Amino acid sequence: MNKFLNDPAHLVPELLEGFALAHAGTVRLTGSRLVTRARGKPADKVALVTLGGSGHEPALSGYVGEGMLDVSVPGEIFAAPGPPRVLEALRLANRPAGVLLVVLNHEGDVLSSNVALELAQKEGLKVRSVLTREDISAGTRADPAERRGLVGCLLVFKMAGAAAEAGRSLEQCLEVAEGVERNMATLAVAVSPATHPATGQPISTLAAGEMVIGMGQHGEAGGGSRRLLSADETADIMVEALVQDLGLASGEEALALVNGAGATTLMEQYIVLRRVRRSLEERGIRLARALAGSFLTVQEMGGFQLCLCRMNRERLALWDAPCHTPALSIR
Amino acid sequence: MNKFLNDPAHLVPELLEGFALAHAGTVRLTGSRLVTRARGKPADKVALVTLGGSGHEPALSGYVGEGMLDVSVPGEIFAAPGPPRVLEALRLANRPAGVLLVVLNHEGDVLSSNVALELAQKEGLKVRSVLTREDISAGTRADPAERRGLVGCLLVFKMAGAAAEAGRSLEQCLEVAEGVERNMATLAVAVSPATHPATGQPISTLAAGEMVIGMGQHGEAGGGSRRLLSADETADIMVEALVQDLGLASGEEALALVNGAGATTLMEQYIVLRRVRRSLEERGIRLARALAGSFLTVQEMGGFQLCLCRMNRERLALWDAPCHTPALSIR
Amino acid sequence: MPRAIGREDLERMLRSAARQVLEGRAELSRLDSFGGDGDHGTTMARAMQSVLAALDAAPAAGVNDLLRSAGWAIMGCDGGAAGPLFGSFFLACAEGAAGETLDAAALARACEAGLAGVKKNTRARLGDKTLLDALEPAVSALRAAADSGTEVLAALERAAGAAAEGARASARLRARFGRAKNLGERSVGQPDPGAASVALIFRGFLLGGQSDG
Amino acid sequence: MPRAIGREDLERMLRSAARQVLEGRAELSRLDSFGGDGDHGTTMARAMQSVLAALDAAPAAGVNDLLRSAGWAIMGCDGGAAGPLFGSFFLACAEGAAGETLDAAALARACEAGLAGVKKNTRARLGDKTLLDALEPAVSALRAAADSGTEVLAALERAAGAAAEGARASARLRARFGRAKNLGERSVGQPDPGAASVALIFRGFLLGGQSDG
Ligand SMILES: Nc1ncnc2c1ncn2[C@@H]1O[C@H](COP(=O)(O)OP(=O)(O)O)[C@@H](O)[C@H]1O
Ligand SMILES: Nc1ncnc2c1ncn2[C@@H]1O[C@H](COP(=O)(O)OP(=O)(O)O)[C@@H](O)[C@H]1O
Ligand SMILES: [Mg+2]
Ligand SMILES: [Mg+2]
Ligand SMILES: [Mg+2]
Ligand SMILES: [Mg+2]
Repeated sequence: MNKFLNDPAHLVPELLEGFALAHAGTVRLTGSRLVTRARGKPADKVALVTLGGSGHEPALSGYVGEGMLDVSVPGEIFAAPGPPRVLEALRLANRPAGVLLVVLNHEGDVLSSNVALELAQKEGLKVRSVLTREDISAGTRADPAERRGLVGCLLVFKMAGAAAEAGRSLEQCLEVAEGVERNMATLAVAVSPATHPATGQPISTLAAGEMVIGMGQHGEAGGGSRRLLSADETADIMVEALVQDLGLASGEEALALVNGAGATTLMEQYIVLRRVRRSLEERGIRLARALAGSFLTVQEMGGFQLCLCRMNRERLALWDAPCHTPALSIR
Repeated sequence: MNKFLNDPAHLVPELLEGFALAHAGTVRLTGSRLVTRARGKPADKVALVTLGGSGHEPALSGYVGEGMLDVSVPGEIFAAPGPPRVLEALRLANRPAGVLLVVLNHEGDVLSSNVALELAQKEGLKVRSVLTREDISAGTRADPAERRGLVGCLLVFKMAGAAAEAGRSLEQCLEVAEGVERNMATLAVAVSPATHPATGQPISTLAAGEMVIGMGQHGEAGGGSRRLLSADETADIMVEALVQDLGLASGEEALALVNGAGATTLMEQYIVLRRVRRSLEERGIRLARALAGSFLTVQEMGGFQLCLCRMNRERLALWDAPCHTPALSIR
Repeated sequence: MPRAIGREDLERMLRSAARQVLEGRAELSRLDSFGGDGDHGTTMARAMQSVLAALDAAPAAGVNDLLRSAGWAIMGCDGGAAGPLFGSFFLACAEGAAGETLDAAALARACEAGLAGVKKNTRARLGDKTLLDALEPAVSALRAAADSGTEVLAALERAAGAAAEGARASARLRARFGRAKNLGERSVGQPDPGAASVALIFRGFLLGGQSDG
Repeated sequence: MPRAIGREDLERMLRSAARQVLEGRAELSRLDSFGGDGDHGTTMARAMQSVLAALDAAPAAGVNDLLRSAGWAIMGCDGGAAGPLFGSFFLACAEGAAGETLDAAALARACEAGLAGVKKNTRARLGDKTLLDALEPAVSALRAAADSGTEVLAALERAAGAAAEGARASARLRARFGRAKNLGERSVGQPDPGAASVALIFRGFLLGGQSDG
């Protein structure tokens, strides 16, 4: 394993220490390794909380800050935090305006959240939650239970975060979050494996010159390993699948987010994004907003996720509202 | 090669098209593939220009925007742009307040800049230039000709950019730039090779479990390939060499920048940064500002650069001034 | 050991279960590497170390206190999917454990409550190749033994046997929950790691119960 | 070909030099892969394609126009270190090329100016394992031939021979400029790619000069 690490048992506290250092003006650590804003938000505004395994930096704690999250609960490497720390985060965020918990659809996160939410309700905390499950490779819209939450969560953080910042009520923020969730879809492609930083073992295997669309999931939307295609061919296939899933029609407009998995360069992400626009335009869909970057990684995995979100006037305004977090700044 | 590419001959125009899309509010393309700000800066303020090969995204064009650069001239993959395009950029930026050209010490960049500067002078453009050469592995402070320009250029962009934004004169901006240049030092370490995106060939070779401090340069500051050390051991060695080179003494304060080369995760960068602070503090040096991220990459190379800069009150204020560019936002 | 499990007995049983899991951690991770992400041993080891630390830190007042403290320790270990499932088993056991000691019937009642607690947290059912495929047979065996008047240690022995057999048999199943579900048919052939953990835990209970402290 | 090089002759020579480099591009990249970044062939091919495009686009008025347009084409190709060096050679040649045609003496004068133009842009000197190790011998041979009254084509032949020999001999040198300098002693053994390009260019000049259009 060609990684700069110390004792694998201390990975998470060590990385959080550096994270807090690098973004001292924006975030701070508190309690049992919770990440919060350096400057809190008034209690008459809804707070946003999320949780998730570590090893995906800058996600998820990189989105704590003005205009997005209030608290994140980082778990162990690739393992959700347990219910007690999630409950601690909900208590920390609790306020008259209420708390919106954003949960990505992965077994551990869902289990922990459910237990924590039940306890929070018993304590009388004002909490609602939204589940993101926009991975089109792992289930249909009609039967979404198996659809995982991928990089789309960041659109929910951004737009629900802007609604919260604008002083909207908990129900309204939830409505925005659910609206984003319903109108987004993500597909992932992998070309080279990641190494588990604690065990040093590869997480998956991929031969040189091969790629997997749907990233090893059921394969409904592409199927198994196949010969590596060009950037344009790959983008075209992914756009087609996402447009189908979303039912995006000519005349509509969309936001596109290209998310590098780790080792896939920003250079490649830009090349892909360029084709995504063309591919959308060929279908009469306007690319209203575009993003490229390594926002939610899987260590040094090669590949990317493409997320499309149907935009309307309200969502555009929420997207354009300013935010300032370690991993995303809009102004 | 596990990369998403199309015809290698079109790499640079394709990546720039996507880059401009992803950062439409901040930058735009103009002339013969020059990157400029979407919203220009008043002509009574000094303009900053830089140049450099492509394939290092987000560098260098990622630092065009408010508070940093005005124009960047992206070259071919790993190859400096030719003098005509550099001259075109100087003409574009030219203004009563003058233009500061920041050049990284690499053969091609220096050759192109020298020719372009000579022509610019003949045309009567008001241009000054600064050469960054802070790689301590390739020469001593007394004989800096061979010291390459590494990620430290970004500190020059930031602080001279802030001086320009504040309305300081060309001479004053040059003085800031030279002050930063003199007070910074960088060392690089590599653990896994990059692939040249046009040829598909590895750029260097590195066995698993090996690392090279000084990244294959002469080796003055570490020498050849050696067994991979832990994050803490590596950070300690690098801090020691940089502190020596800079002559940083107890009681002084420094900015530390950890720059991922490509495949080295943000997780690792944070872990290293954490140790850098401890290592500096053991020497009585305060870590005044800290940064981690993949700011100047070499494709999917594994490794990182550590850059230290001696800070004083003026440089701290210039560092803290707001900036908003595709790859760095401070506010 | 008496005909009913007391506070001391239960603590010995929990420590023994932890030891079994810690010894089996490499094998558990190996099983998880077929369809999952290869960390089940690491996770369960972290969970069991949390249990041992909790036992060391605060002497529990009674059997349900002990179970509750073990449950919270597991819940709090950031254990991905396994943490909340095993944690809710022990927490729900605690709710179901009435009285100062547990005879076979009381133990069966507690474990039934534990099983119900797990089922509240997952849509997985028997045959879906999860920890339920060892846990449910173990609890059923306990209930049957208790109903036929079997002594608590003998009842535990049947439960441990049923858990081991359930874990072994899970190899033939097709995963429908947890990360391994993504493998589909290819998940057939290896036992489920979570079920293997259940077997180790019940084996630990038995060994801890049999030893005399 | 006459005893002096005219506009048409020079254009043929430039096109022939481009052809030589384009044919040799793989070998040039191979040579650059030892100590450099393996792109010298790609870069020189881009440079020469720019020259051909410039020749196609605008008919040059005279020999110095032709040289200037070739120089600017190379300058403009984003050619890393090699671009400005080869570009400044041709640009400075243009400055030094007086008159409508070039006899041996005029050609030597132009090339001397070109060499001086390159040297203005680099601190590298003879023996540092750069393109100078082929260029300087070629220009010296041209000067010697011109001084001894040799005819222009024969003078070019000596220059091409000296360039080839210089490139070959550069294998024995230790790189002190360009990326290969980082190799230190390990750079000994392979010819310098830039010197190899110079040899191909002079060989192209000769072949282009010998052919009758
Ligand atoms: N939804 C679920 N329902 C029941 N059991 C589950 C579920 N998800 C996972 N498991 C159990 O957890 C085990 C995997 O645990 P572990 O590897 O620690 O978690 P993770 O999948 O988060 O890495 C599986 O073998 C299975 O027994
Ligand atoms: N400073 C220099 N002075 C003289 N020649 C140089 C210098 N730097 C590079 N060269 C020449 O350029 C050649 C390498 O060209 P090329 O590979 O195209 O450039 P790069 O090094 O930018 O990739 C070397 O073989 C050498 O002949
Ligand atoms: Mg896991
Ligand atoms: Mg090059
Ligand atoms: Mg697992
Ligand atoms: Mg080269």
